[in-house]
Amino acid sequence: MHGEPNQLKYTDIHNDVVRSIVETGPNYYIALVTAFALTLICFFFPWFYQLYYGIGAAGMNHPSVWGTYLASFIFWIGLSHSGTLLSCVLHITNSSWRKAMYRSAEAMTLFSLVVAAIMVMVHVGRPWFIHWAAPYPNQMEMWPNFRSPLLFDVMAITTYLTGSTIFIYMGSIPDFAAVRDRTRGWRNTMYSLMSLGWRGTDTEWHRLHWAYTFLAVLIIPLAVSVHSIVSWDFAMSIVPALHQTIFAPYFVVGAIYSGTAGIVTVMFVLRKFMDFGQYITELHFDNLGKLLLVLSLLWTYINVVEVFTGFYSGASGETEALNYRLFGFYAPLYWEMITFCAIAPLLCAFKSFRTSFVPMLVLSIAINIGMYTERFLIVATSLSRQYLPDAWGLYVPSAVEISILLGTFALFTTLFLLFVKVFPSVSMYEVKETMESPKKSPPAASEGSPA
Amino acid sequence: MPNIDRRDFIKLVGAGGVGVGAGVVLRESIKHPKEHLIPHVLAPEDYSSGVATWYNSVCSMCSAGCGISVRTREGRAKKIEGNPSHAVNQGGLCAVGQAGLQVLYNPDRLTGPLLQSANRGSDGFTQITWEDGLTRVASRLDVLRAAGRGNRIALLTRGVGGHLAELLESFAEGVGTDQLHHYDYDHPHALYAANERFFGKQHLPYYDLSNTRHLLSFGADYLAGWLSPVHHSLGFANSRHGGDNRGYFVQIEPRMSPSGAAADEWVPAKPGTEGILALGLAHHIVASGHYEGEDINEWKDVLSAYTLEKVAEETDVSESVLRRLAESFANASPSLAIGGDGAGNNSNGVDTLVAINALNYLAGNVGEVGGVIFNPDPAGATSHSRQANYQTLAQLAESARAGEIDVLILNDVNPVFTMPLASEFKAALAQIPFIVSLSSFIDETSALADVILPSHTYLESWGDAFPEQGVGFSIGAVSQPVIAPLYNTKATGDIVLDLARRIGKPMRWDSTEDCIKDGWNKIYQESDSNTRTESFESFWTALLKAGVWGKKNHLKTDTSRPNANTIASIGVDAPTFSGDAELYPFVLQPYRSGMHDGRAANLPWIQELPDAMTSVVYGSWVEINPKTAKDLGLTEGDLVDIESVEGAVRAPILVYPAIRPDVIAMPIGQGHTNYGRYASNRGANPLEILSPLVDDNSGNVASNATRVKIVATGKHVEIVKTGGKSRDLGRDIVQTTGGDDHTAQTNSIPITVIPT
Amino acid sequence: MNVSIQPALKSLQTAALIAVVAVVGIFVGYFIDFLITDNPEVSAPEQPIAFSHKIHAGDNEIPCQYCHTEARRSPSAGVPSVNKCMGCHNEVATESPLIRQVSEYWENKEPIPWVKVHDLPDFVHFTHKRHVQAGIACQTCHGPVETMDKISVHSRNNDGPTLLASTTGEIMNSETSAVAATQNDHWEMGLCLNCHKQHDVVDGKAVRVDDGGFDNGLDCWTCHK
Amino acid sequence: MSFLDRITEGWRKNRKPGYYEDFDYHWAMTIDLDQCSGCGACVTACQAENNLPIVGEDAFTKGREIKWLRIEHYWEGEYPDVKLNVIPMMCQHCDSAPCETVCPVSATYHNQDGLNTQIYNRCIGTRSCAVYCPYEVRYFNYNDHTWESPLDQQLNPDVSVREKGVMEKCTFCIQRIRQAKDNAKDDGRRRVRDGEVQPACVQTCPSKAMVFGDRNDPQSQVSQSLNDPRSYKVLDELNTNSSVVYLKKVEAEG
Repeated sequence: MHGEPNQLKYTDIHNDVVRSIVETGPNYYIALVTAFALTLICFFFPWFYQLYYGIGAAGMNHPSVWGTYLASFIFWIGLSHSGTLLSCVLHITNSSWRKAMYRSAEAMTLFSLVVAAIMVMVHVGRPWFIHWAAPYPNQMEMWPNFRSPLLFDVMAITTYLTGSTIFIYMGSIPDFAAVRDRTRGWRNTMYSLMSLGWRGTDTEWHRLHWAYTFLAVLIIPLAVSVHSIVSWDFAMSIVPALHQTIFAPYFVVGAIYSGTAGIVTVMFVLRKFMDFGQYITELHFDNLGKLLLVLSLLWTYINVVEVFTGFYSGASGETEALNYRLFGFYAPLYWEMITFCAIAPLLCAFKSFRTSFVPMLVLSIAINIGMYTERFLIVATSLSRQYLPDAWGLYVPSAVEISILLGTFALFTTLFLLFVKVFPSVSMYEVKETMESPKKSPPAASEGSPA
Repeated sequence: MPNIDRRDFIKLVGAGGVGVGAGVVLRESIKHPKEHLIPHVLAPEDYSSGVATWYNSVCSMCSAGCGISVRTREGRAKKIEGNPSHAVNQGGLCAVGQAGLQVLYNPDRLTGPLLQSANRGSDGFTQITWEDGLTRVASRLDVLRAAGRGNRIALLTRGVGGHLAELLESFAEGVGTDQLHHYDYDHPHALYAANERFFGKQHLPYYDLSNTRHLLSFGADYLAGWLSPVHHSLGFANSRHGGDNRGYFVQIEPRMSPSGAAADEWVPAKPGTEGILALGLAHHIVASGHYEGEDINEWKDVLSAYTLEKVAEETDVSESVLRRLAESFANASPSLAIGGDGAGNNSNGVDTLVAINALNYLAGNVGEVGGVIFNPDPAGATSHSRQANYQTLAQLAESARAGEIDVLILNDVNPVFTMPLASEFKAALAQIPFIVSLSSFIDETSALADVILPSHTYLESWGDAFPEQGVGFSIGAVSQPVIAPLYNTKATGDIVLDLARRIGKPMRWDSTEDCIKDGWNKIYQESDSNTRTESFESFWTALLKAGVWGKKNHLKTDTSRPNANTIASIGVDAPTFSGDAELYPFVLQPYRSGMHDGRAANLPWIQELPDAMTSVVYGSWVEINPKTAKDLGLTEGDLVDIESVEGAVRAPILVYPAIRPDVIAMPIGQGHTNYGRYASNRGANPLEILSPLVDDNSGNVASNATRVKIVATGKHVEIVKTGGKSRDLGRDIVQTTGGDDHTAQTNSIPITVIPT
Repeated sequence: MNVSIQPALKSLQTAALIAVVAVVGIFVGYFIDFLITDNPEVSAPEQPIAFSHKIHAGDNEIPCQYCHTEARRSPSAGVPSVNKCMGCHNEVATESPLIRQVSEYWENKEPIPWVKVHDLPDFVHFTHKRHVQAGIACQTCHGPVETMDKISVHSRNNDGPTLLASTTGEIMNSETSAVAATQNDHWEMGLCLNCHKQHDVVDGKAVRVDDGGFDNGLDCWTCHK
Repeated sequence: MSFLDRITEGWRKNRKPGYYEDFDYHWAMTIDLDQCSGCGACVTACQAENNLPIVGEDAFTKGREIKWLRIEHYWEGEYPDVKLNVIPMMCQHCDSAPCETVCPVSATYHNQDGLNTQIYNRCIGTRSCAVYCPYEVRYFNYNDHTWESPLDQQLNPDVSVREKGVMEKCTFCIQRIRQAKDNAKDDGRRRVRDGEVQPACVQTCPSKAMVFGDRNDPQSQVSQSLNDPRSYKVLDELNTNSSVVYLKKVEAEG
């Protein structure tokens, strides 16, 4: 390891980051090709089969008409949360430790959202007509149904996707410029275009900071609303155990929780394989560990409340749904979720745990498995135990569904692997801000301005 | 503008070309494919494309004879509905009746005559021409007839009523055989025998459910299969709608049937003791002074043995329940007791049904509105005298084995499926040198034929029906073709007429239509000349249009009194069962499910119709009491062998809350081995393992008298059913109200009441 | 150090041009196909017998419903039976080669396999009966069939409010008739909706109003069921 | 009508009781559970009339049957005091239907006859309506269904055959309702007579347990039946304002 970050020179940062973009070892290609092949085999081929055959390729039935596709959708939306949201909150609160990791966190947001949007396409029965959910004038004189929570969802996700894209792009402009200045050939052309002619003048810096902060403030309520709206897809129904006021905060907390865990995973990977040891340090893991602890307590609290409300309601539908979730067919999954998401994160109370990388990685993966289970349970248990007992059913995912679920991870990985070769995955200029200014020898002009 | 060099130019041209090509392909691909508009050459008179035409006809899916209206569009039958003006069903129709369309459009239908060119029972059927087929059959028949050995020809047909029965009769006469048998598995032989013994009439009377206030049903599943289920449903509904006089329905049977579920009270008496129970009630009625007839002493004598204590012990029904039932039955007016199915299919079946007749007599229900009403003689022929019971078929098999049958003609009948294995019927058929089948389908029996001359379905051919269980007065209906024949098939009647011509014994009709018309001409001639239409042709047109004909000739005053001998002969023995009670602890009750006797199993709609009680589709199951299941350590879906002395069938367990612990039940209908793609190799046929225990009084097999044991196989299958959890969990989904509430009901919906 | 975006843009010009050309090409191809196949001369499918509506409905002024008798009493307008053709052509133009073809079909008792020109998707349940009875001229949707030798999908009618032969044979114009000729080429939902919004049924006839409202067949189940 | 007006109209429609009194019809059905024997004739009638697919055994095993009308079974008590209560369950055509609000493309909405519509060709298959429906009477086409020739010749030409990815449900036999309206217009009548239109299930019911008609007409059979003291709605506590009303089963004393 190269030691503490403040012993780094500005040049080192540039070199490290540009190297990570320009120099591509065979390992990267192996990883990329593998990920892409897996995406094709696990995601696209089953999906094409499903398009041809119908949703029947999945395991859904009557009455469990929703399945893992929707669970995956919520999961990826949830994963998307921490990225931009966390980045915004930390930006506004001026937490300097965020700066090394926020770029990859935001990328995670972006790609999770993309995957989530694709999951919507996978989920619906006739994706070739999905554009009907968008409001546009047409000869049929038909508009979408503005009362539908699903339509809110479409709107919210599109907005969030747009916001996140602008946010990550804007934050990267100075870094693009930096890369532009250190590359030539087609890369130079590309980064010239992407940096939009950034020169690093004071005015530009001023405007960037202003706009960046403005966007950050704007995105926080947006992010909260997106997952609230996702929760409304369920909470606005009258299905027992779904029709609950607590659902919006539950989903938001769950989203941030799983997203934070996701960041831990991604940071570990970056640190390990991209050689970013100087930038992503124990400090980051320590802080994220604290955050995980707080979120897990919040999440547990909401779960306890949910169980209590169901128990206390005395309504046959609610108690049966609760009983089914806790002790029914899917009960092992429920207790797995409790173990992973409520009990295991308590380890974060120990500093020694928070600052050790591999245990944190294991924990973060466990949390996300638990959180996926949570989403699956929300969909599966509630739908199979509704009002009319004679219409109760059972839902077990099919091979196609499981394959597509795994394929989404491959898809995400592919996108992320492409990302790290295009975007500087650590924000150079912001990392520099956290460093002490070099007093004696300011960087030569040829090294460029702080950008 | 950038400098475009040669290379760039080629790139541009290439891109443009690909783009244009893609555009053309795109537009071509979204175009609609070419379709044709095929007009008529000569449009039929009543045809209008896009407008439905309705034809009235008669349902032939069972023997109830419901009137149907068939909706046709562009010359294709689209939907079968009940004929609202037909007195039997008044617009209603059961599931099987509606699925008749799938008999017509069944993908497994035979499209032309077939000749078995390989071994019998194999798939070696080859297409032949009608000429070829008819010649082959006629030559065989002709040889026998000419040699005066016509009796070596046997005819076995599905129960056919009306003038078609006459036609077959005439054919049998022509070829010189008396071996003409109509065969329906569920023909109520016991009921005929009991009525003959008690009332002196071998007829089915009309059971007036509609007006009765108290119904005791001994095993008769009157809503789902017994005699005329649709008509009984109407009567049931009408009785239920009586406001203050709402009818009270009691079902006495060991396994709850749909009628039992619909009843107000279900009494699980021991199997086979229904008659004893009836006599117990009769005893109480006589003993408590409810009956005051002249022959009271004779009744007292014959019933003395049936005290309530003794009956309670034998039937496993508590004395208080018996007393209450007897009291309410005697006090309600009118009341009605019916018996059949389960109660009639025991070793003491006829005695049981006689006891039930006696109960009706003692309660004063005979010949009364809301009781047992005698139908006038049907206007057309009925087939009962020709109906083959188990003994007749066993006899036929015996003759076949003895080499006394040379030719067997089968018409749409499947005894190989419905006869117990113990009868060795299938093996007997193998001894017959030449078998010809007129079925529309290959089934287990016609698969054994040498020649198959496929007949039309009932929707393509002429026929008529005079439902015998009737409505209390004379009724009849003509079955007319509603669609031009789909395939190269012929009407049964026409095939028979053709054969008769070929063997030099032409009948007096040219065609089936001719025969039916001729028959109706007689009815027309016999009708009251004051009220009838001016010509037969106008009568005929009106008949086809209305789809039904009726004559108000109620037999109101007829009160058949049993004589002293009849009374003295009343008595029900304890039922006997085949198989040792120790080794075979359970009594098997094969019951009729939605598939009728199995003939509807090849209709996908019926396969996909969830069972009325269990919501099972596509398969067989074994119903078993929860307690028994627990004792045996079995749960739903456990595959078991049901073993009787005669053999075993394999089916999964279904825990059924409403069945006696000492009884298990299986639905009839599945277990076909060769009956088209929808029925073959699906489920099990419980009839196979029945013991050939015959009730001598009816000559029919006592199908509820076989003892079995359950042998677990250790395997487990998923029973395919539509329901989830069949418990309400206090959610008040089906709400009920006490006896008082319903009396306030005044806005009852009028249902056409059949005048009696 | 050049930080301007211009050089990068320049170097991309060729690639961008290729992309633009390809995309434009798709539109061009689509349009070319449209031009070729949507020309009435081409798009009108070859019929088994070269029947001319111009001769029958135009020159000889035979009312539409003389042959398409079902139109006023059935959802489908119906194609006349071969018998109907022979009804006249037993006497009329019996020697014409085309009529010979017809009588050949008649003698063989074979139907004439006409090719369908106007087609609605299977999920649209249009009824001729109601529209004909409301006094809407056939030409409103089918275009000036009486001028066509060959029926084509694209019965473009760009002549403005033309005189329309009504279903009963009398002539009415767009002022008196409820419905003006449509200029909409495509039988798409918008075409139906436009008309339904602008018209109401008074005494069984379609009458032009400003806002037909929801009652007037704007319920989706009017056509889709 | 301005955009705003349309929105307010939409709100009014969902809020105001008796909204449908302004219109010609408000279709409703009553089912007398005291007369229903659960025989299943209605199930087959529905299947025949509405082109419901023959899904096959596999689909049943997976729970993918399509039965717009099904019979639900509820056992009560244990042997020997055991009872079976059956109830036909189909789309209740709720006036405050949860499914209508959730469809993002308005493929299901309430029409002016008080019917809960389902427009197959508009449906994109989110299946959310099926989740929102407390009666679970919406059925999804998990794949394209085929009718083995010549079974396809039975298909009702007045009803669309649904493709994969589309939700479907009971329509109260809208094709029959429209046909009846059409006939009324032919006869120069403004209204359909009571009893002139019957959905396939009502028509075929052997025990005449079902009554269908116009609730706006106080003289109609169904209006009278709705006033029966035994009438109740399933899951009424959810305030769905359903148009299918059941009459309680009577538990008489022997």
